[in-house]
Amino acid sequence: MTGAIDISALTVRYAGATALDDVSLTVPHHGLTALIGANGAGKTTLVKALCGLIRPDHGTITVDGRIAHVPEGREMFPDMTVDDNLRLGGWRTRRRDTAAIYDLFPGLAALRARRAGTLSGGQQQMVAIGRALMADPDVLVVDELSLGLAPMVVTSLVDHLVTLHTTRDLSVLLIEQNARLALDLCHYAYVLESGRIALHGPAPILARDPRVTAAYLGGHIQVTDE
Amino acid sequence: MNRWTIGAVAAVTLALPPLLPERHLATFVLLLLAATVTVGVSLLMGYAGQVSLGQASFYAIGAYAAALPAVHGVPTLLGLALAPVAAAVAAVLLGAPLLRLRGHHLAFATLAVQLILLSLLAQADWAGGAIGLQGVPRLTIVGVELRDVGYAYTAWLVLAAALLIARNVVDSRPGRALRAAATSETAAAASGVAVGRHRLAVFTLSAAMAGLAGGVYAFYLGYLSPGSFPVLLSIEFVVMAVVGGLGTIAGPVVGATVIVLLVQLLNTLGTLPGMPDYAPSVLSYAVYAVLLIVCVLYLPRGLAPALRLRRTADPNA
Amino acid sequence: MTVELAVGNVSRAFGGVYAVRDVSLTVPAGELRAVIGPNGAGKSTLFALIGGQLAVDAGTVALDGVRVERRPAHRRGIGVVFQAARVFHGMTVRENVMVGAHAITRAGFLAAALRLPRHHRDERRIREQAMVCLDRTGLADWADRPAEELPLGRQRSLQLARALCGEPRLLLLDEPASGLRAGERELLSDLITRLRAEGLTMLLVEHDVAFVMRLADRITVLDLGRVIADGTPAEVRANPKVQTAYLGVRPDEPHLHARGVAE
Amino acid sequence: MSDLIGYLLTGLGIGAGFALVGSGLVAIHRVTRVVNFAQGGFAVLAALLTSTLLSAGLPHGVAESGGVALGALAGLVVGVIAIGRPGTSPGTSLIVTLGLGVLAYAIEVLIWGDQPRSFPGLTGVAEVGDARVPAHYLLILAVTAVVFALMAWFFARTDPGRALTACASNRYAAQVVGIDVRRMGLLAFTLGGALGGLAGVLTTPVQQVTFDSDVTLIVNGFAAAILGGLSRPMVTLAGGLLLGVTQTVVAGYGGGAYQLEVALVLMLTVMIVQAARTGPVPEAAR
Amino acid sequence: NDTSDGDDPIRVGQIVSLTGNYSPLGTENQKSVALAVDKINAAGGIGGRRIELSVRDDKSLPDQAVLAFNELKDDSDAIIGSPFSNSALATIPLVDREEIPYVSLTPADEQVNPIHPYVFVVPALSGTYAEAALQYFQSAKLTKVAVAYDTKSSYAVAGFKGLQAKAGQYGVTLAPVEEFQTTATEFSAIFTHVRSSDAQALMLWGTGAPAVAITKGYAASGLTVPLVLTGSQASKLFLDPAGPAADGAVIASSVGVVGEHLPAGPLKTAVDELTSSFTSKYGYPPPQFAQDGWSGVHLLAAAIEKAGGPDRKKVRDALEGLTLTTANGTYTYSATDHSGLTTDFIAINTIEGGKFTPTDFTKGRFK
Ligand SMILES: Nc1ncnc2c1ncn2[C@@H]1O[C@H](COP(=O)(O)OP(=O)(O)OP(=O)(O)O)[C@@H](O)[C@H]1O
Ligand SMILES: Nc1ncnc2c1ncn2[C@@H]1O[C@H](COP(=O)(O)OP(=O)(O)OP(=O)(O)O)[C@@H](O)[C@H]1O
Ligand SMILES: CC(C)C[C@H](N)C(=O)O
Ligand SMILES: [Mg+2]
Ligand SMILES: [Mg+2]
Repeated sequence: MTGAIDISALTVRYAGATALDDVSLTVPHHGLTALIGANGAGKTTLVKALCGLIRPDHGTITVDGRIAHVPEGREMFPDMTVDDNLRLGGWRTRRRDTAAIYDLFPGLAALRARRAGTLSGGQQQMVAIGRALMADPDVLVVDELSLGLAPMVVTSLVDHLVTLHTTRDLSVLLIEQNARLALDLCHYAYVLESGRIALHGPAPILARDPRVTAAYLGGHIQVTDE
Repeated sequence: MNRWTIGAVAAVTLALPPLLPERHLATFVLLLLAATVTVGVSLLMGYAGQVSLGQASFYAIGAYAAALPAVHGVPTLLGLALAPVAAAVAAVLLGAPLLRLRGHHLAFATLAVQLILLSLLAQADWAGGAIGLQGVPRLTIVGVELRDVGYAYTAWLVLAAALLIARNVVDSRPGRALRAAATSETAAAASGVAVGRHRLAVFTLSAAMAGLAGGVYAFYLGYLSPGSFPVLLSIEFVVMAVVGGLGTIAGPVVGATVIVLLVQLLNTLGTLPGMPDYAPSVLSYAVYAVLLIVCVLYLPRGLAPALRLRRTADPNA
Repeated sequence: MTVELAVGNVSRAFGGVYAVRDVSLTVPAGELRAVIGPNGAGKSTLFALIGGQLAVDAGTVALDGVRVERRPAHRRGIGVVFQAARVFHGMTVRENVMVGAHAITRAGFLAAALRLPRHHRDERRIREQAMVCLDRTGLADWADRPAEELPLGRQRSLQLARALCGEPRLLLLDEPASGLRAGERELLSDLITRLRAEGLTMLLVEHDVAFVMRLADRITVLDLGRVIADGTPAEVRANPKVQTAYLGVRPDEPHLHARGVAE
Repeated sequence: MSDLIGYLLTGLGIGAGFALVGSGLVAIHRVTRVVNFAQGGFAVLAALLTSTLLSAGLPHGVAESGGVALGALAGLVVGVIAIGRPGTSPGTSLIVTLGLGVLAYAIEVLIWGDQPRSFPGLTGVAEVGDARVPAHYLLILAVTAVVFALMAWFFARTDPGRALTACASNRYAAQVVGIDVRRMGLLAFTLGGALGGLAGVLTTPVQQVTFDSDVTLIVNGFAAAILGGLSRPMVTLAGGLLLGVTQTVVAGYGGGAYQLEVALVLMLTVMIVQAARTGPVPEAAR
Repeated sequence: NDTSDGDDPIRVGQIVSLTGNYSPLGTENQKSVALAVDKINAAGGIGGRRIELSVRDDKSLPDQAVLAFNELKDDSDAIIGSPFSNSALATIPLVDREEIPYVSLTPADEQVNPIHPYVFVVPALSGTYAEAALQYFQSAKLTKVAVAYDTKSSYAVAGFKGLQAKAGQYGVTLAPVEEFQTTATEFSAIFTHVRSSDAQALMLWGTGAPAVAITKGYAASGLTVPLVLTGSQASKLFLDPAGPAADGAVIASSVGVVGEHLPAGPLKTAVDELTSSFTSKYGYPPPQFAQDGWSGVHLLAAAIEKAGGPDRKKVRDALEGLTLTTANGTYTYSATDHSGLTTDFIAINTIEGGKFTPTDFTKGRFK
C-alpha cells in the first residue's frame, strides 16, 4: 500500500515507558484522516515520530511528498514577528510571500508586525497553521486543530482545510480533541488507545460505533445540535 | 542514598584525619570546606534555579568576618560564629537589589559583585589590603588551640550540618515552593508563594553556608587576601556542583571530592622533578579540562546520580 | 470561605493597545461565571488582572468589598488554572499539588531546616490535603510520576488539583477543558458542578460552548477588550452580537458540524 | 579637553574590543542558548597565531586574516564538542565551553608559552582635535563599525540570519519548520569564533595578549552582552563602548586602581534599573 | 626531627611560583636553586650530607604559598621562599610560629622590618632599590619624577614607599603618582598624565605582564622622558616580550646582571661562576632571579656549614652572623639587618639593543 503516509509497526519508548506499541496507519493520497484518542494515548508521540522530531525504536515511516506540521501547543517563535514566523514556515521551500496566509486569516494581517509571543492563544494557533501552509505541503499533520479556538475560528479553519484539501490536493492527518468534529470532517479515522490502534474504519461508521460514542463523543454536545 | 552508605562514608571520613600525613590533611580540610560551599551553590542552582558566579564572595566575607575580630583579640570562637551571620547579612543586603535579576543577568551580577568586593578589600588597609591579612590566630575551642586534625573535624561538622540543613529544606514547604518557582514564578505565586522572599531566603542560606566554611578557612590557613578568593574559585564551586550532580544532596560532596583530588594530583605530578617548565600548567589545564568535558558530556546529570544508577542496576547490590 | 468578586472598570494595555478596556463585572459569592469571547478578546488578560499576574492600568478588583488590585498574587487567595499548562518541572505530581497548599500553611525555612514541630504539623496537613485533591481530580494513580511527563490533559487536571489544594476563595479556570476528550470533560464538569455545590465562586473561560452553557450560571462576553453582553446562557446565546462576534453563526444558517452528522 | 578626547577615543577603541567579544557571545547564545565561556579564548588564539604569522614574515592583513580564520575554526570545534551530542542541555554545554577554554590554555602555553605577546598594528599617532591617540584605535573603531553594520543586516534581512534567530527563539519550533538546528548552532559558533578572533587581532597591538587574557575579555564582553539580554548585538555594541569609555575616563580622572569596578557598578545599575522597569522576564504568554 | 643523624640528607623545601603572573621569576628561581643544589651535591654536599630539594608551586597565589608551607614545614630543615612578595608576607607569620629558617627570594621591606627571627632576604630590598634610584636621579639632575606602581604587589608598594620616604633627602619630588593593578591592560591614562606634567622621568614599580604592557605603551605614546624600571625587569623574560620598546629605558638591577662590566675581584669571580654554570646548563645568561635563587642556596649552605648541621636554631644564628659574597654582592647579615645588601650592589643600567649596559653613574662606582 502506498499512501501519502504509511506507518507500519511503529514503536516508541520514553525512558522505559512505551508510548506507541506496534502502530500501523495509512493516510491515502488525497485523504482526510482523523486520529482520535484519550489524553496520553500517544497521538503527539506519533506525530513527532512522523515528522522526524523523535527517533522511533522500531518500525518504518514513509511519507510521499512534503510534510508540514502544526504542532501541539502552537510553538511560536515568541520574540519574532508574526510575519517572520510565517516566513520561517517557508524555510525549506524558500518561499517568502506571506500574502496568501493573510488572505486566509484576515485577522492576522493587522498583527503581522507583532511579536508572536504576545498573541492570544487562538491568534497563535492561526499563525501555527499559516506557518505550516507556508511550506506548500502535500501532507499536513495537525496536532489539535481546535484547541483553544473560538467556535467561529474553528468553523472558518475547517472550511479552509476542506478547501485546501480539495483544491490543492492536500492530504491531511488530523488530531482533534473534538472527536465529533473530526469524524464529521474526515473520511477515515483511527482510534488510538494506550499506544495501540484500537479501532479504525470509515469515519461515518466509527461515528456510530457504540464504543466510540461512549468514550469520545459523549461530552461534545454542539450548540446547534440541540 | 541509603542509611548504610551514609553511615559508612561518615565512619571512614571520621577515622581518616589522624591517619593522614600533614600534606594530605590540608587537602582533606579544604575539600570539606569546598563541599560545604558547594552544598549552598547546589541548593541555589539545582533547586532554586539561580546561578551564582560569585559564591566565593560569601566565602570571603565569612573568612574576613571571622579573622578580623580575632586579629584584634576577640575570642576566635565568637569570630567563627560571626562568619555565617556576616555572610547572611551581606546576602540579604546584596540580594534585595540583585535578585530582581534572573538567569544570566543574575549570574553576571554576582560575578560583578565579587570583582567589586575583591577590589574594595584590596583597597581596605584595615583588612590587610591587597597584600592580605597576616597572622590570623588559630581557632581556640574551650581553651584548646586547634591543630590540623582539629580543623579536619571542625570542617567535617560544618559540612555535615550544611548537608543536613540542605536535605531538610529541600523536602519541606519552603523547599518545594523554591523548586516550583524555578519553573514558573507566575504559577508559584498563584499558589501563594512569596517568590521574592523565598529566593532571598535561599540565597541567604547558601551564603551562610559559604560564610561558615570561610570562617573555618580563615583560622585554618591563618592568612587571607583578596587573591585567595578569585572569581575562578566561584566558577569552580559551580563546576563542582554540576559535576557532582545538581538537584541531589550527595552531588556537592562527590563533585568537590573529585575536583579537589584531581587538582591536587595534577599539582603534584606537575612539580615532580624532571618535569619540563611548562608541565605544571599544561598538565593541570589539559587533564582538568578533558576530564571536565568528558564528565559533563557523558554524565550530564552528574556523578552522584550516575553512581546511584550503577548501584541499583547491579542485582547483587 | 467563598467571596463575592467585584471588578470595576479595569483596563490594561500592551504597548498602547488595550487588551482589556473598562471592564466591570460582579460575581456573587458561590456563582459560576463564564467569560467567553473571540480569540484575543482579553479573557486571559482579565483573569491575569484578577489573579494578580498582571497589574491593572486602571480600575479596581475587590473580593468581598476589599480592594486587592495592588496586592501581589500570592496574597490574594485566588486559585488559578492557567491557559498554558504551567506545571512545576523536576517535581512529582504529588509535590506539585503540595505546593498548592502553600497558602494555607506557615512553616518556614527555620522550621524546615531544624525540623521543628511546626514543620511536621504542616507537612502532615499538606500531605493529607494533597491526597484529597489528587483523588478529586483523578490523579491519584499519577501521584509519583514526574509532572512534566503528564500528557497535556492531565497537566490541566494537575493545575486544578494544585489550585484546589490552597483552598481558594475564588477559582479562575482558563480553558480547563481544552485538550480533554469527551470522557474527561464529563469528569471535569462533574467536578466543577460539585465545587459549585460547595459554594465556591468560580470564573470560567472555555471555547467549548456546550460545556459553558451547561455549567455557567451567567455568562459575560468580551470582544476587543470590552464587555459586549452579559446574561444567562440562554440570553447570551440568543444575543445577535454574540453570534456574529463569537459563535459565527446566524440563527438562520445551519452550523457546519451538522453537515457531517447528517451524512 | 584634549585629554578627554584622548580618553574617549581610547575608551571607544577598547570598548569596541569588548563589544566584538560580546557580540560573539550574543551570536552563539541567540541560537544555542549557550553562554560560551570559551569566547575569550578565540581572541587569544587568533592574536597568538597572528603574532607568529607576522614574525614569520607574512604581511599585515594576511596574518590577521589567518588569526580570524583560526578563531572561526576554533569556534566551530568548540561548537561541535559543546552542542554536537544530541540532548546536551545549554547548561551542560556551558560547562563544556568552560572546559574547552581551560584546554585552550594548555595548548596556548605549550605552543606559545605563558608570557605576554604583542605585534605592531597601525603605527603612528593620530591628532584628533588637539588630542594625540595612537592611530590604531581609529582602525579598531572603523572595523568594528563595519562589522556591526554587516551583522545587523545579516540577522534582520537574510534568511540564514532569520533562521539563526528562530533557533534562539524556539528550538523545537525551528525543528518543526525544518531548520537543521544543529547546523545553525555550529554556524553560530563559527561566527562567534570569528568575532572573538577579530577582537583579539584588533586589540592586541594596543594591549598585549597572554594565554589567560581571555578572563578580562570575557568579563567585559559578558558585561556588554548581558545589557542586551545576550541577544541584541546593537545593545551589546553600546554596552561595550560604554564600558570601555567608563574605564578610560575613570582611569584618567579618578585612578587606575578603580577602573574596572566603576565600570561594573555602572553595568549593574543599568541592569537593575532595566529589570525594575520591565519587571521580571514575562513567561511566554500563551 | 632536628636530631637527624649524620648521613641523612639535608632537606630544603622551596616554595616557588611556577605558574601565574610570577612564573617568569619563579622558573628562574627554581632553575638556579636546582643548579646550586646540584653543584653543592656534586662537590660532596654540606659536611658530607646531600641536599634534598622539595618544590611546591604557589601558583603566584599567597594562600597557595601558605598551603605549600604547611606541606613542607614538618619535613624540611629550611625553606626557600616564593618570588612573589605577597606570598612571602603571607607565610612569614607561620615561619615565626614554626621557627624554621626561611630564605626569601623577594625584596619587600616588611619581611625584615621589623625583624622576624627566622626570615632572611636575598635580593636587595625594594627600599634599597628605591634609594639607589634616587641617588641616580640626583646625579642625573632629575628633580621631578613620575611614579607608577602596582597597588597589589607589596614589592611595588614597598618600592613606592621607599621612594616617598627618601625623595626629599635627594631633592626629588614625586609627581604625578599613578596606581594600577596587576591585572590591568590599558594604561593610556598614565601616559596622558605624565605628558601633561613636567616630570623628567617615569619610574615603574611592577612585575610581569603589566610592566611589559606599560613599556610598550610608553614607547608608542611618544613620551620622551626616560622610563625607569627595577630588578623585576632585569631578565630576558621581560626583554623578549617588550622587544625594541624597552630600548632606552633605565633599569635598576643587581650588579650581577651586568657582571661582565665589573672589575676583577671576589664579586666578579662569584658572578662568573654562576654565569658560566648557568649559561652552560640553560643556554642563556642568568637573569636577576637566577642570581637570587643561586645566592639563596649559597647563603643557606654557608650557614648550615657554619652551624655544623641543619639544626634550625643554630642555622638561624649562623645566618645572623654571616658575611658572604655571592653573585648578588656581599651580604652582611646581622641581628638588626636581615637583608644584607646595600645600595652599593645595585647597578643603574640602560637597555640598549636588548642588553643591559651600566650607566656612567654606575660604572663610576665600580672603580
Ligand atoms: N518526554 C517524555 N518523557 C516521558 N514520557 C512521555 C514524554 N512525552 C510523553 N510521554 C508519555 O507518553 C504517553 C503519550 O503521550 P502523548 O503526548 O503522545 O499523548 P497524546 O495522545 O498526544 O495526549 P494528549 O491528548 O494529552 O495530547 C503519555 O503517557 C505521556 O505521559
Ligand atoms: N504580554 C503581552 N504583550 C502584548 N500583547 C499582549 C500580551 N498579552 C496579551 N496581549 C494581547 O492582548 C489581547 C488579549 O489577549 P488574551 O490572551 O487576554 O486573549 P484571550 O481572550 O484569552 O484569547 P484566547 O481565547 O485566544 O486565549 C491579544 O490581542 C493579545 O495579543
Ligand atoms: C624583584 C622580584 C624578585 C620581586 C617581585 N617583583 C615581587 O613583586 O614580588
Ligand atoms: Mg498530544
Ligand atoms: Mg486566553
